Amino acid sequence: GGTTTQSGPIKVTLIQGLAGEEFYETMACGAKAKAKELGVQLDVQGPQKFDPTLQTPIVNSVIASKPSAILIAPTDVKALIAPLTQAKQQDIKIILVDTVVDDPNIGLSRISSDNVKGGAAAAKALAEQIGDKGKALVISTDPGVSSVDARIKGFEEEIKANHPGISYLGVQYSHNDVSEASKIVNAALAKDPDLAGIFATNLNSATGAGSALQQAGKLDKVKMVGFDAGPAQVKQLQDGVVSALIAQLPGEIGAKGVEQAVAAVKGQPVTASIPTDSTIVTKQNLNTPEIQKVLYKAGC
Amino acid sequence: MSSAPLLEAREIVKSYGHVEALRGADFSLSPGEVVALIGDNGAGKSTLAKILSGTERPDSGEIAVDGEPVVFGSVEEARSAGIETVYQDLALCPDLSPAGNFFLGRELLKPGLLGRLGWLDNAAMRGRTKEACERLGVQLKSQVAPVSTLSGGQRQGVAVARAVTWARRVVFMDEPTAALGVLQTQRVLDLIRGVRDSGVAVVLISHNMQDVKAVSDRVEVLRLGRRVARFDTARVSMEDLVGAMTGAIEHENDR
Amino acid sequence: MSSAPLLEAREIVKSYGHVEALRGADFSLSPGEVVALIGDNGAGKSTLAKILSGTERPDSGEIAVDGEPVVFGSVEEARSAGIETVYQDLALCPDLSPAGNFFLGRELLKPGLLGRLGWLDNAAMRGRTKEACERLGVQLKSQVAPVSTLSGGQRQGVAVARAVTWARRVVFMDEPTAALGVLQTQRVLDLIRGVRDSGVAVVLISHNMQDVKAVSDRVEVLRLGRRVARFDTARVSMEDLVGAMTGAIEHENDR
Amino acid sequence: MERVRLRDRQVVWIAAVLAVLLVTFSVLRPGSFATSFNLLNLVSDAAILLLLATGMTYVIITAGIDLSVGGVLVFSAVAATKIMDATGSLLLGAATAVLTGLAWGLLNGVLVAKGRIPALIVTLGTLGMSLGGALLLTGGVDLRAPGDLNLGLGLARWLGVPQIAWICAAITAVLAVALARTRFGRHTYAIGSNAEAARRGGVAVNRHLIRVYGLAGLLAGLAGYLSLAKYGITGVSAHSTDNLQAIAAVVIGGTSLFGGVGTVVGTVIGVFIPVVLQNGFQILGVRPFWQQVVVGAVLVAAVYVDQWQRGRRDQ
Amino acid sequence: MERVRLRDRQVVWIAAVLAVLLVTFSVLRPGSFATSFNLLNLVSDAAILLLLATGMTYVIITAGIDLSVGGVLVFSAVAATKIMDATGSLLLGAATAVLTGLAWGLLNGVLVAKGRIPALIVTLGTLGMSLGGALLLTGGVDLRAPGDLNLGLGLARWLGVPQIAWICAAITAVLAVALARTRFGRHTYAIGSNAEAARRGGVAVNRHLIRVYGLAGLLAGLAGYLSLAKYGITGVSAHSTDNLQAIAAVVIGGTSLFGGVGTVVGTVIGVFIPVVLQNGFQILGVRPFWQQVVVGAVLVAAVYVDQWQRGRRDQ
Ligand SMILES: Nc1ncnc2c1ncn2[C@@H]1O[C@H](COP(=O)(O)OP(=O)(O)OP(=O)(O)O)[C@@H](O)[C@H]1O
Ligand SMILES: Nc1ncnc2c1ncn2[C@@H]1O[C@H](COP(=O)(O)OP(=O)(O)OP(=O)(O)O)[C@@H](O)[C@H]1O
Ligand SMILES: [Mg+2]
Ligand SMILES: [Mg+2]
Repeated sequence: GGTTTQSGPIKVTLIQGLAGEEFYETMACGAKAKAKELGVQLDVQGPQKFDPTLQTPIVNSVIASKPSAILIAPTDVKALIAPLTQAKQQDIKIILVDTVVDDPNIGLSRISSDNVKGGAAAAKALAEQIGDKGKALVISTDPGVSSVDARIKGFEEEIKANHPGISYLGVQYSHNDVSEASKIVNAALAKDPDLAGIFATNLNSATGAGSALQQAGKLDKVKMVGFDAGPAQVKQLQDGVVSALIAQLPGEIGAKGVEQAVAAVKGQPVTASIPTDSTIVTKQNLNTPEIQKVLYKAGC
Repeated sequence: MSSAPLLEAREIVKSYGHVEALRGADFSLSPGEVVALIGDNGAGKSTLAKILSGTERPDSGEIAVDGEPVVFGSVEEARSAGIETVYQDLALCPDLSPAGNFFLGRELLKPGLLGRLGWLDNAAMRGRTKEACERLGVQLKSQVAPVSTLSGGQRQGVAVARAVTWARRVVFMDEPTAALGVLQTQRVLDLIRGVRDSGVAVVLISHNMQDVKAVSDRVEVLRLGRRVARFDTARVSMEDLVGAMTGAIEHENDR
Repeated sequence: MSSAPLLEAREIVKSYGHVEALRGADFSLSPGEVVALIGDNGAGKSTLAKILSGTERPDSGEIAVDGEPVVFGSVEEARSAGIETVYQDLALCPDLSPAGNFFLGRELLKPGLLGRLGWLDNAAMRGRTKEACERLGVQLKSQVAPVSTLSGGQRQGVAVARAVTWARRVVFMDEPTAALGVLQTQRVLDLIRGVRDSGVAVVLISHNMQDVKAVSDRVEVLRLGRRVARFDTARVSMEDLVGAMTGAIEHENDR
Repeated sequence: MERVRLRDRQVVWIAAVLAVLLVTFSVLRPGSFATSFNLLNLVSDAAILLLLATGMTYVIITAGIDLSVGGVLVFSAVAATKIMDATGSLLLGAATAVLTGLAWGLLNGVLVAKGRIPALIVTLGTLGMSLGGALLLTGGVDLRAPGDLNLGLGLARWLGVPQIAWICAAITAVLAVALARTRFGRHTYAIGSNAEAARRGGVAVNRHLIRVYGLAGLLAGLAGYLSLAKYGITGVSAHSTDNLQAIAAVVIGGTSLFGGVGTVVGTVIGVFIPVVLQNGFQILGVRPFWQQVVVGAVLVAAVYVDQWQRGRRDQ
Repeated sequence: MERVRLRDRQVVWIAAVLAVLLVTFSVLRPGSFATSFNLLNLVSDAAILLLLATGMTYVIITAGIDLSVGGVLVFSAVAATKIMDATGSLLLGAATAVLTGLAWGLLNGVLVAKGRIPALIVTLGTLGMSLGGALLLTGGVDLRAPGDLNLGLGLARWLGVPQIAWICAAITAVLAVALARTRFGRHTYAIGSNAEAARRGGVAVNRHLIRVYGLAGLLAGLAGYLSLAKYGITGVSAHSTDNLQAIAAVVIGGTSLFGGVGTVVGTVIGVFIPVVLQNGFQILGVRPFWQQVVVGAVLVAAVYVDQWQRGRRDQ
């Protein structure tokens, strides 16, 4: 794309990976706040599933509405290349947030969180909670959701590499349904009464699993690590349902994304790659200012 | 015709899309008489019966009960005017038992609190259904089997018994004996006389001229959606009836 | 009875759950005759007709065509033996047009390549359906309206016309005139004679004794799932027929 | 008309399938499957779905369908949470959930009965509306239930069985009896069997349909409240398959999608068959993907056994 | 029996609803909505769903239903990818996808027709089996299509319109004509209208049902291949709502879930109405949650307009 400065109001559209999820909603909040600050117009769109076949039509519609820039969390590294190339051809600036695509020519700036690392952090946190030994189970949403798969991958690799004392029971899929997650944990407890730890890769899995543990009176015996740090998850942490959370920085990603987008539209220099980290949140460190900063915001 | 008609229809028009089922049909019925409504296939008899029993609404035309104009917005309204109907397609719920159909919309409830809660008195309903059907000579082998398993005649028996039981002023019978056996047909004809004698007027739609002659007091003839003739049964010949139905004779102008 | 029967059934038993519809029924039909199958409501006439036309399978018993034992596994098999049926419940597809029903399973295709691809020749089918119905005196106001919008008699006309057109050896007619007008009934009776004269045997199930007397050569009587009597129509009185149906007379032992 | 007929005898058959499953798993894993711990969990996991499926049974018997249950559940839970957060009263929350559910249900009913719009479209529409509405109310962020609801009703037990399970069981039992024994139930069957005949028979078809959909909505609202108590969270993204699960349970239980036949007892069994399968296979250690395959296959087989017992129909 | 009857005139009405939507959006956003770029995208987004919905139209006209389409699509895409990876032949891949889809469809058909198991259960079962099977084959990880498929067929255009859209349009057109004009179509209507009457009329009901489900499966398989070409991945988690989307399109298009009536033309319109709505609202910048609400409401309204035009039925 060119670097011509644009006249008229700058219009930026954020395309989430999944509408209505705390991570992406927090990202939208961060982006909105920044957009307001910079005086640009921000629209938010997102598919109802983390799914390239649903996201692609949205990208196409957004292109048709001719924004100056698109912030997008691509739901697939390959599938989104074609529609984003179309966007690029229409001289729309593209900033990748959270996830990326395989084509290095797409995305003037990439502000990514590393889910593999996040998964590894979860493994470390869980290992610490259960004293590096015992049986550990992963509960995920659906197979094939790349961001969550990456978390599982990081988790598995870390356990296999560095925690030989933990016997890994594998993944069960809850289809993002709380009662399904609850059923899974119930069956797991029936099968392995000595279950030591659970990594729940998203909120609904943690909720269902937590409910099952609570019903079984096993909250203190089975430790759970959750992912993301929205208000609901923090409450779970405070209630002792989960013992640790892996927090990414969605709000910051959103804000930085808008910054970069505006810079790109104005023809100012952009930063090609901005990695963001994940943080382990526990009951102990919850109230420290650094941690308070990374917690996701409840709506905006 | 003397005496204020119990039920009267004037200039009823009803079209279904391009098909004009009724093109200004008239009809009248006096208290306590049996009127046969006859006509060729597709003449509009069933349509007229449906309109007069509140199942269908006419496009135009007037209906009067006891000389008062009425509009039947629903079956309920016709029923509360005391009108019951045996439909040609019977209108039974195939998955319900004979008793379930017999008492449909008028279920008997248990006495007391249970009844207040809507508790059905199935035993009583079965008993009364059995009785009513047997009065017509229709034997039901099972009281709980759904009506979809009954023979054609048994189904018709249930439908006839139902209408006759509930009618207070008029009962329309659209080919009530079409599927009935000889004995059962005889019983239905007897029943029609009995019903008439108890003060309920009967409209009999039938293709069977013997039956019409045997049981009716008057005959009204529909042809192509219009009434074309009316006769006193006692004074009409079979040939006249057939002639009027097929269009060989037109009588209506004499009214 | 002399001459090898065209269709014969022996000791047919059929139960539906607890209901014994047929308890060892016999039946026989010679080539070129019209046999009336009569009986009370629920006697098992329709069930027997369904079994002999391949729609239902008997629990036990034997069926023979031209003296050869056969098992009708499907309607197709009975049809290929030349047997067609007018069912009491008509068995029409309510959403198809009269022509669609008339030619159901035997659709006419366009000539040439299109036809090979299964392309329907709707115009031809409509034409022939109209013709066949009019031969019975049944007028269809629209050729494309689905049969669910037809009057009861019009539907029956379509069903009768269909069976008669396709039958090669036997046609079962289960109360074919129940919904028909006087004229149409007369036409059907004429048609039955015509069919018989063209060499196709007819089984007429009817509750109308006039019709039975008028058209049949022989009468077989079912009662409670068994054949209880057989008569030559010419030599039987109305009283005998009614007596046999109602159980006042038992004849079967004379065979 | 092909109508599958459901006789009491036939509910027995599908119950037998369930019994066989229970026995098989118990024999294979006596120490894990057939424990009171596990069986109680089964019941408690199935309880809330049971409410949805019971409402769905009524709807399907009228030859309708309700795809909106999951959305209505979530919306009711969100509304209840908002009210409880504002007033602090759990009872008001419960009332809100039930009434909100009822309102959505009545909307469905009115559109189906008076608008004569196919139930599938109506409830697909209200599914989108209620889910979207819930997301609007929450901004897409899950709300937490008040702690005293989650720790109170959510954990309370009577005789060792969770109160939530008791509540669901009691309501299901009442509705099972109501369907089989009352005028309301009779009219439900009549409408599904032949709506025109029911209308001609004097059943107030429209009013009844509105009530049936209202009932289904009300139950979904209550399910929302109970789910809030049990899981402590509104679960805005967690109920997208509730409708199919409930419909499947109803159909497994022998209710025909064409209306007119069905029982709540069948539905109860239909709820438990997939739950037991899933639980059993997980305890057996079947891999998750294989679980999906096998559950699918067993489901078909289970219904086949039932169907086959209903009499081999002629070809 | 309440049966909604579909006359040609009535397809015109739902088409009018679509036209009104198109005009409204064009007026509101002439520079964005009514551009050839956007309209082409609409067509291309709808193309693959069109295949599924066309197959579903046949199935629903027989009074059946097919919930398995999404699973079959994914399974076929996975199988095709495996074959293409092994052989390098795109053509073999296409054949594999189509044949795999056909096989699943035939399985559905046999279970429905011969097993007399309700179609909902059968296809719910095969949905689980095919999805589980696809996951087993892939280990739960999305496979990527060969680059020359994704960049070839996936991007190719004729006259400016994506080849994939041409293919889908051509197949839909052929099947629309086949349904309306051939014996195969006639038998499809007959079975849905009254299966018993069709059987008595000598239609080979079982064989025909197997073919219809086979056709739906085949189309799902082809859709899997085209989706592979278009998106470059098998999308193992991406197709769980395909079945409802397809069913909704069919019903919006005026096909009755009770069978016997319907047209492919209606289905085509039914596919486009939600797609246009979504696209239009996205271009208007309506927030996603509001979109859900509004799309739901407009859907109901659209069908209501159609229904209402079919004549206000008496109460
Ligand atoms: N729902 C409908 N839709 C369209 N046309 C209809 C409908 N009902 C009836 N008709 C048409 O109206 C005309 C009169 O029908 P109706 O049923 O009243 O005749 P009928 O006199 O009862 O005949 P039959 O003696 O055969 O029962 C027929 O031509 C029929 O096709
Ligand atoms: N599908 C079925 N399921 C259960 N019972 C049936 C079924 N079909 C028929 N029956 C029973 O079998 C008996 C005989 O029925 P069938 O229809 O053969 O009588 P029919 O002689 O034709 O009587 P009608 O003159 O009334 O038509 C009846 O008692 C009926 O209830
Ligand atoms: Mg009539
Ligand atoms: Mg009979």
